[in-house]
Amino acid sequence: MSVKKDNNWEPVILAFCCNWCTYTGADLAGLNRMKYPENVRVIRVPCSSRVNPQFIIRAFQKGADGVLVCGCHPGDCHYATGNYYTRRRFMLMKRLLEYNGIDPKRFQAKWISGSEAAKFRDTVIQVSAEIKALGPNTKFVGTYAPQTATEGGQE
Amino acid sequence: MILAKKDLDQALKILSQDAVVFAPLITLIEDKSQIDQPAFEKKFMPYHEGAAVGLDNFNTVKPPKDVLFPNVEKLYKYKTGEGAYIEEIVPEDKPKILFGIRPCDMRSIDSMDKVFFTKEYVDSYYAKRRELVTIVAMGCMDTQRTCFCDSMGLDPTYAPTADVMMNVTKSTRTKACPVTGCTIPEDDGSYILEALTEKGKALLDKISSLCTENGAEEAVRDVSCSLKIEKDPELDKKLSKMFEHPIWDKITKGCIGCGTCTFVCPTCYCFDIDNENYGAEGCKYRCWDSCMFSDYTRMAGGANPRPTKKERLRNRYMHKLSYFNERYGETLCVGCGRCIENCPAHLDISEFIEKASKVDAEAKEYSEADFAEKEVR
Amino acid sequence: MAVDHECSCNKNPLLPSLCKVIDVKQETPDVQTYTIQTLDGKKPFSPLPGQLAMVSLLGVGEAMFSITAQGEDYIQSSIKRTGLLTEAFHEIQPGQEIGVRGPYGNHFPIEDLKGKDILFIGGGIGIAPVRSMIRYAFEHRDEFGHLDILYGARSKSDICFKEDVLEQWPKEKDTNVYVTTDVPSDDWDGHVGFVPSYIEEVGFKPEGKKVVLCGPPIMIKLSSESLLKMGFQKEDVVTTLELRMKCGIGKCGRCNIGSKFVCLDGPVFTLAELDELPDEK
Amino acid sequence: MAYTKEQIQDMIRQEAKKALASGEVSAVVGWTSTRFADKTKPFFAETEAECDLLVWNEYCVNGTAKYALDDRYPEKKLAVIARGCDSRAINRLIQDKQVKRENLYIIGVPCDGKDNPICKECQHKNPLTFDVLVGEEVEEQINADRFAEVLAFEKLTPDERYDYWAKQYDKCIHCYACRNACPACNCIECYADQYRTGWQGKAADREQNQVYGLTRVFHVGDRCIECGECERVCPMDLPIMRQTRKMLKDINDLFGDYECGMPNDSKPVLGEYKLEDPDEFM
Repeated sequence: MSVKKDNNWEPVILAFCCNWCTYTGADLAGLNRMKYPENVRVIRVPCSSRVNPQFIIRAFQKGADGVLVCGCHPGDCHYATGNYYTRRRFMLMKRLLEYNGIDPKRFQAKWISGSEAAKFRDTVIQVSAEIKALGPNTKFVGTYAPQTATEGGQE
Repeated sequence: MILAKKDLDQALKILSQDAVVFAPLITLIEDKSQIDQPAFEKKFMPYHEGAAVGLDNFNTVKPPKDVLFPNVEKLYKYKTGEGAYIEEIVPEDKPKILFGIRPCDMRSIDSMDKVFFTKEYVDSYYAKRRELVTIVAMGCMDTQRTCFCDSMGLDPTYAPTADVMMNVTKSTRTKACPVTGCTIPEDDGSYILEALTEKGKALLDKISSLCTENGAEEAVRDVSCSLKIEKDPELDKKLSKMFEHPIWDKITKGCIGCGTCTFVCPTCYCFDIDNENYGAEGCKYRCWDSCMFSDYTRMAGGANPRPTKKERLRNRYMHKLSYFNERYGETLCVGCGRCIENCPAHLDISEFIEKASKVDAEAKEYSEADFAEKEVR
Repeated sequence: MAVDHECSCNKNPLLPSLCKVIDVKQETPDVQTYTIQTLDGKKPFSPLPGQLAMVSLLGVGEAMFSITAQGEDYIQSSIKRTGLLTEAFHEIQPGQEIGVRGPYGNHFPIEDLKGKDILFIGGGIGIAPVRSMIRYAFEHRDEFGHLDILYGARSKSDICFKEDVLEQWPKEKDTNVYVTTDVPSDDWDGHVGFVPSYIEEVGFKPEGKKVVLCGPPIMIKLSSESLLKMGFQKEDVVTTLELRMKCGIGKCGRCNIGSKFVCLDGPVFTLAELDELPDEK
Repeated sequence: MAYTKEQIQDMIRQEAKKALASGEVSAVVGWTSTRFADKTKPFFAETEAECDLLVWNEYCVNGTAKYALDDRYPEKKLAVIARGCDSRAINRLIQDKQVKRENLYIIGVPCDGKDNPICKECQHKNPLTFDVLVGEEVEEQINADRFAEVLAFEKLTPDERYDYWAKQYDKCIHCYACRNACPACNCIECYADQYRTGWQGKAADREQNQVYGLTRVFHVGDRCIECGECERVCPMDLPIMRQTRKMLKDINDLFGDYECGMPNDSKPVLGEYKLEDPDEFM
């Protein structure tokens, strides 16, 4: 991963996708041979409410430039109510991250159903473009990466 | 040698040229929202030009031990699977100077030396750092209300194991700083420096151009701690018979089981070893650990020899006041008072020492009411 | 700096050397034995019976295990699946790299045991450290007197080192092997019952006999009581302890019982020595 | 006429003795003096003589409610001397199903503010739940603005905010005092104590402290009773309430007026939902 912001720099975007909607939607996008930026890394989760807010902080620490959480539309949750909890949770998390200095564009959530392949594509294109414009993430960056691991402790 | 107070910055600047000088620096914690009063923090940090060095008044909250025994210390890098390797991470070999630590903190470094250098194994990470450090100890001019080092057998104005001993000279008078309220020198008094080791001599040679030879100046040595406690000189032996004593039930009740006392303690040296992974690669690090945490002794499968805060606090106090004596021949509590000042539940090890000194070791019952008349400061 | 360097070597005691697992053997449903060698096919180190090795699964963690056996070019450790790390260990395939450092701790008092009759008592996975001493005794058979081995497991399938316990050891010269299981099963025609009561049942004679004992804490406690009742002296019963350990070199602090560190001053203690320590086992 | 401190202290002692004499109570948790005049410490009075060591003054700052968790299956009741915040903490523990109301005997004491900056923003000085009330109720502060700090901080630029928090988390020494003092942190086993590589690293560096700090804030944010214990106990003086109050403020803005630790069985905000909640993820 490049640290300098140059024209060749591509962001790393982590997308947590609900198994029942968005993951299927992303699959459909693939089947339809839709093109979208390859810098999104999809992690399949059983439900968008599986995503622990801690995952997002960890993602930034381990090198993600943006995080996307995608789930079913409210009312469509495979487990009936999971995404209602997600909605409350990430509305607060988004604001808390912003309060801690993270650009709100770096953490986004979207409802994308299994049939909305085009929405998935458009979301990824949009998020990717937005984060590319922001440049590499410099906040919440971890210090344990082996390439940077030197003596610990004192600054 | 005599160093005028006004030349202290110059001396630190010279010393910083070929070493990292850790001194108790006072920094302002910026809060641009200006909601709170500006907060000051005193901490051992690398000296830089223009830094405010706070040698007098209160001691730092965090002890200087992390210069020798960092809070987080990376031990080695590794990779698993294809091309697996283990590669040691060696501490940087830049010389360091630990400037202005108090005699209590110096004694705690002696204790850590005993732990990390003796008993069959030498801890190479600690050893490497220790060899590169020259210590300038600073005799206390005044003491805080929680200081009780002289009751633990220390001299607040003299640290015999330091490389250089530094004291203020008697003429120094102080006044209150108009900004912070801290005590600051009223006139340009001076420091009297004495090299106690070869390392110390080499250090003083570097700043000799700033110093003058000792004249009639005398070091301030008549400082004594404000907190005097009555300690049984044989407390370590008494405590070793008090493992099942009811006092433990009572005094541990208020404890909330956090690790504050262990992390602010200059002599607590226990550590944990953990790893952090990045894919197949990662690094192993060690970090301070606290015997007050439940996972400190919990074994795989869940069994824990110290299941509640009673056992944990008992182990901590016993370690400080009895076990360490048995193993290394000295008490591990140096009387710096940091845990007393910072304990969230306001537990007080000095109070425990006094009570344990007074109680009957064989007693089957214990009541706080027996110690009802309390000295209020 | 006034420090006495007792150790003359400059080695970093916290740095493991990279070794590989050359063989994995399923002893029981939840115990596996790993045969460990350095990458160039040598023995990582030569431990004395009862000593420990710090084995690390890179990226997961490290823990202290007793060394159950050693050969010309390998050491062996048996690991029971109990927690996170040991679960990961059970996923190991032969050829995997692991980190090993050691040997740590004291060892069984070989000099004391020489020339005497020895009663080995093991319970469950507790036979692992005892086995290192049993193997030592067999390798130096002439230096020891009569050997008794009493081993208890939960059921027949939970018997560790089945080949040794059930076939090999009973054939050795001047050796009696007693095996018991906690619960009866169809394929088990041996003794059924707990170890402490079996000790009393067999009625070992304390004269001229030393005992090497290891097992789960409650078994150690009850077996010691049985042994003392039968006339054994506390000085003659040695046991080996296990606590959570991190550094293995007596620095990190957690494995203390009183002023003693199990990783450095132990793991082998006689009952008499344990009596001197606070009751925190 | 209002009672004096000394009178209230006497009444507390009497109530404590009465509670112990009833035989239903094993101990009374309150405060006792230390060798420093401006410090008191939490204290378990177990005998009549020890009841006379209980004190009541402006330095009784420690929360008493959390000690109810020391013994989750007690044989006898635990008597707790509770100020307004302590009573909310007890409600918190009851709502989180950590203690049973019938295992507690609550001696409520209206509190006129202690030597603790958080008391300036206190919304409930009078105990909300109690078995017996000592003294008389005090007037509540109506104009206390608990979100002023958050509002001011929000005005900073993102970089300033990040730098501020990064510096704060650099200071953190990972002692978990905030967790252990917090009545909302009542998990039987904290995730941070469950050792698992990649969860909560034990190292006290910025990376692990950010994870710990934010995870904790998020976990307690919707259940915070605003007692300020986290901030008071922090040996490194981290402004922890500034984070937690941000969450509370957002909850108030998004999901309606909300306060925790009230004597009802309302669920925490993140533990329930409404179909008509605002949605910005369409």
